[in-house]
Amino acid sequence: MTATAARPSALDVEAIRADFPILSRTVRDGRKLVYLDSGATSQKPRQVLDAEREFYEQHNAAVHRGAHQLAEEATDLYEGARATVAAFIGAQFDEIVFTKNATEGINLVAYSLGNAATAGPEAARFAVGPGDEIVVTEMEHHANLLPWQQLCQRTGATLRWFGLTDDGRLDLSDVDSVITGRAKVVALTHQSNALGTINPLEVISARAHAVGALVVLDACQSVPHMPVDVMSTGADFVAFSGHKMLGPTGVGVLWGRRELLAAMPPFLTGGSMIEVVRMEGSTFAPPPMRFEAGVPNIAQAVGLGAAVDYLDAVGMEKVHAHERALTAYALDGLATVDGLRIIGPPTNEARGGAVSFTVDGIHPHDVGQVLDDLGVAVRVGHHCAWPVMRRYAVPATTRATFYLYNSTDDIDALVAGVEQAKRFFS
Amino acid sequence: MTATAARPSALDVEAIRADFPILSRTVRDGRKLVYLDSGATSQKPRQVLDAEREFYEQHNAAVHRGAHQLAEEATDLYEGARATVAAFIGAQFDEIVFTKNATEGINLVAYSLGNAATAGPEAARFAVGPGDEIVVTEMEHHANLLPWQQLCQRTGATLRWFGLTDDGRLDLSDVDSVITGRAKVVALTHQSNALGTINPLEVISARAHAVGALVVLDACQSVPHMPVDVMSTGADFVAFSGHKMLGPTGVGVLWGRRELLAAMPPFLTGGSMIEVVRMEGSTFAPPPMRFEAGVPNIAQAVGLGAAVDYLDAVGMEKVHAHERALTAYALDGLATVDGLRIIGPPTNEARGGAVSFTVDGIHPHDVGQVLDDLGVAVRVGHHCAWPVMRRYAVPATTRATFYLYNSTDDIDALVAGVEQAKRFFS
Amino acid sequence: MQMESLYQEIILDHYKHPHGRGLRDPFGAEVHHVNPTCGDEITLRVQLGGTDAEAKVEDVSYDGQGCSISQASASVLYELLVGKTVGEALAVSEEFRTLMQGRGKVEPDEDVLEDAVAFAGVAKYPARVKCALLSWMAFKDATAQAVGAETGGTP
Amino acid sequence: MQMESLYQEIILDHYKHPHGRGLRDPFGAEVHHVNPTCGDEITLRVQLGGTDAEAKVEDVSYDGQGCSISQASASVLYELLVGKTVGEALAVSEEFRTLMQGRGKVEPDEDVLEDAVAFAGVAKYPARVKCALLSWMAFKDATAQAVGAETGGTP
Ligand SMILES: Cc1ncc(COP(=O)(O)O)c(C=O)c1O
Ligand SMILES: Cc1ncc(COP(=O)(O)O)c(C=O)c1O
Repeated sequence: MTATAARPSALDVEAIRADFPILSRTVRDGRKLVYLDSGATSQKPRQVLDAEREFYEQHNAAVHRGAHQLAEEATDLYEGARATVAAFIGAQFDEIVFTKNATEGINLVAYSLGNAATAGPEAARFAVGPGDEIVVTEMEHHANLLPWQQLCQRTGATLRWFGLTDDGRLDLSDVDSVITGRAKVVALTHQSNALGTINPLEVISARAHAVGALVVLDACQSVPHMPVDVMSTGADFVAFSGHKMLGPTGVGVLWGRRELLAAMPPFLTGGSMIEVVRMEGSTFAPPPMRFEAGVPNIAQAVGLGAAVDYLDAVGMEKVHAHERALTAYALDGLATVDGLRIIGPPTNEARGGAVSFTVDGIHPHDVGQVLDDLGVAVRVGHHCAWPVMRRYAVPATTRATFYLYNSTDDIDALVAGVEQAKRFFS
Repeated sequence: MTATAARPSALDVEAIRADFPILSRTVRDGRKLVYLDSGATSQKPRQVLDAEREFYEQHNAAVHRGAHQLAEEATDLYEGARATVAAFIGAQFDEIVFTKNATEGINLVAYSLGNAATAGPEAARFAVGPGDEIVVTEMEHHANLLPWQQLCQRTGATLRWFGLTDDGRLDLSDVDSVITGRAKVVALTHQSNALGTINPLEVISARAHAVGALVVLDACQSVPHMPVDVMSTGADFVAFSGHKMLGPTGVGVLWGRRELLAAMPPFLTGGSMIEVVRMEGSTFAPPPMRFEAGVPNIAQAVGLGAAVDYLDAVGMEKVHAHERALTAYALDGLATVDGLRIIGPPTNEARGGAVSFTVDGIHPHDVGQVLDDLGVAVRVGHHCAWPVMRRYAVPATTRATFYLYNSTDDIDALVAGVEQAKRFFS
Repeated sequence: MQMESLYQEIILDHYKHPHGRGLRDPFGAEVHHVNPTCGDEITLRVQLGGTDAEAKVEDVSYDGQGCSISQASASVLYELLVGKTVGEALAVSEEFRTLMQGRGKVEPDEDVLEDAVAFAGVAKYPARVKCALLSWMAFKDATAQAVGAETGGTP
Repeated sequence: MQMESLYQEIILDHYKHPHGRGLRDPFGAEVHHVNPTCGDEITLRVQLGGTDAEAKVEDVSYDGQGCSISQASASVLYELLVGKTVGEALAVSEEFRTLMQGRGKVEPDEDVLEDAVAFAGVAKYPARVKCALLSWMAFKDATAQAVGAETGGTP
């Protein structure tokens, strides 16, 4: 471990940590909390909690509906959050759909395509049926796998996928035979939550677009951790969750290219997404409203806007650099542990701060338990990416994930904890 | 207005109001806020905001996933909220599905039925197709109309509906010919958000069950305002929203009979709702998990639990009595205004606290604007029940809705405001 | 009352005594627009004297239901645009749209907007901006259709 | 460390030296159970000496992957239940389930549970309760199937 690794970046981690109330609590027998589970969900700074609370205490009303002052203010705050999120990822305002989480965003696309077959001539180009193919990868989170399995089941389309190499990368040796002319959708993750791998998007989206397929990007683990400009990802749709990027639970984002959203049939239907409603049939509002049925997660969107402001103020470049340094430090540290195997790219090349590993002779659950006892919160299990576990012939892994509030001390605690688990179970 | 009407109930409205920070703010030119738009969304007491904040500051983690202490605590709080909600409506713990709002809950049922055709033999009994009928009413909120219109469009089933009488009731003169042996679903509202009507559920659910149809109840305007025991509604599914019952935005509830939920195919798919996942296909967890894909709206569910605790402490019987008294007082007060027409039941019989009206010669938008200027927040428009407006040949209505924090003073302000609008536009 | 900044005398006048109301023949295009939040509707017809920007707006006729703002706005539109060239009329429409969406921060140009400056106060009430714009959006749409239809019809 | 209340010496012993592990013939029923949160799996077989409550549990054999808690729990199950009658075995299972789901507030009955009392500490770790119960649920399921299969097979 070099001196630069020990001071990984220009981020003032102490100052940042002071914004996160939960980081000063203790767990178990009065242990300091070492939170290395941000890949599952991030902690929230005071600024986000304050924004939500202020919304409720001063401006709470149903948006888009009332003519009274509170409704105006609530609408402004909600739509303001949309503008904030749009700017953050280089999108247009009306290309941002608020969902409840990334899972809903991906399901939205899958169901909208599924609905296209019966939604009239304008939607026909989106229809999916027998003979069509949907392409995913073996490293997808269940959220970007099951909606496509289900779409295939409903429509008779066929699911195909990219396999993985031994060092945790997509096997791109034969892109053209996986993405064929029958592909309608190519859905993949930007960064694997289980392996840490960052995928090369250009080669895949180039091929996808060449055959006329839509590209759906799961950005759950990229947008929170690095600057992402949706227009340069080559994707047609990008989904991510607010709770993984300092925002509240209960809010996610789906970005879609304007001309696609404008032509796609709705998914959830109900209030606020309509143009004209008659008992005999209804027409729908333009996006983004078309895809936001019912009273939305207003306070949560406002909270997410505050989270984006927080990340913007810190600077996504800096967040990314900090995490890269932490990841390098962690890979180095874990390499010193005998019998520890990294599941995923072993080097810091094209990889983010999700480090999965196994320890010879100790089940990940037991490793996690010892770590928990020491105050170190990691995740154990299949990380909602069960096919990855099968691919690497492990029942599960222990996974540490990093964020802007983590320091090298946290990683030292992790490495020491793994050593302790080894002693305990030896 | 009688003396009893002026002191409508045993509720200590002043003490209750003190729990709602927003009620002490002013609007426009320093006017006291008179909030009569709880039918759109309710305000939130400090207790709910505190519960959410405490969750984030002390226990925030992804539920059902981690082996660390925060994850345990978060899971306990989330599942505790489920138990609280279940007890509140007389349901079993595992019959409660958290959704993002009531709209999602109703869409869940509609999509799950739509998926049944391709979901294997166990689900076949739920399948909907050509020749089948879905029955709704002409007073449904768009949230309980469009999902069924769309299900019909996707599957070839036929939509039928109960019409309305001139005084705002369901026309039940010919129940058996509306709900025929072809009916698969009967979806209706417990209380109309546009008319205030409380529907007689027994006659409809008896007929529905006699022909083997499922009953879906939209309880958005009943569960927040009166004691509701789901088992005695005769419904098979009941949906409502947290934000209308003192809870946060971004959370709703779908209750379903256990044996139905257990046999129905999933709707949203992704993490946490699975049993086994393989690239080739997946199996699903039992309910309620089967219907909660992805990281859920954890803090919002916890907040809703706190809202239920708040309502329980006040007592739903008392809340209901208070609102009935306010409604009587409002109907009396509005009757004194010349040219004012109530849209909906004119008496306080089988009706809740949503009072819609028009004023001769003044568009509802203009009535609402004058009221807003006086600090009185009401809703104007079609209230997401456009067919109701057509039925009564009005472009829109002005609607006042009441909750436990409203007093007769608020209604006096409403009546005075309507008089002022008349003067202004005369 | 702040409300007087919204309900200017001119607006109330136009509301109570609308100009040009009622559907008339002949017309080059007819459109039907709806405000989905409140259910307000307008049917609007335009009759142009040709198909280029120099063509005259010969008539705008309309009917529908709506609040004072949307009704008055249609009446002012009729007064302002009939007799102008298509190019001028669309320029005025654009100016009006900018004013309405300016959240009260755009200075209205009285030379261009004439009576329509009375709507400046509406811009501060976001929920009402759509009311004010309903007829103007319908006009823009109808004009595009009328120009398109006549151009398309030319052999 | 609080953890020692979880990882009792007995548990670690059973984990390192599992009893009865490996799938054996003959068997009346075989089941496969999975813990969906962590992917742990068990295949478990039972061989009964008859179909009523008085019948003996002649063998329980199992294989699978899992953490120390789930592995040790299967081993203890083997020790405890083989040789008991079906009725007794199910009663012990029920007692164990009650202990596990008691959140650390149920006093274990050492006479009934013997070595399985060592799992009392697991009840305080909700995420691990499923690990401890995996083999017991599989046993209950397999036994029901074995009884059902044999009963169904009787003419
Ligand atoms: C009767 C009724 N049904 C359904 C809804 C939809 O609720 P939500 O928008 O919270 O999904 C509402 C409220 O908007 C309602 O009043
Ligand atoms: C890569 C990836 N995709 C999708 C998801 C699903 O996100 P959510 O559960 O917030 O919908 C997650 C996180 O759980 C993830 O890490």
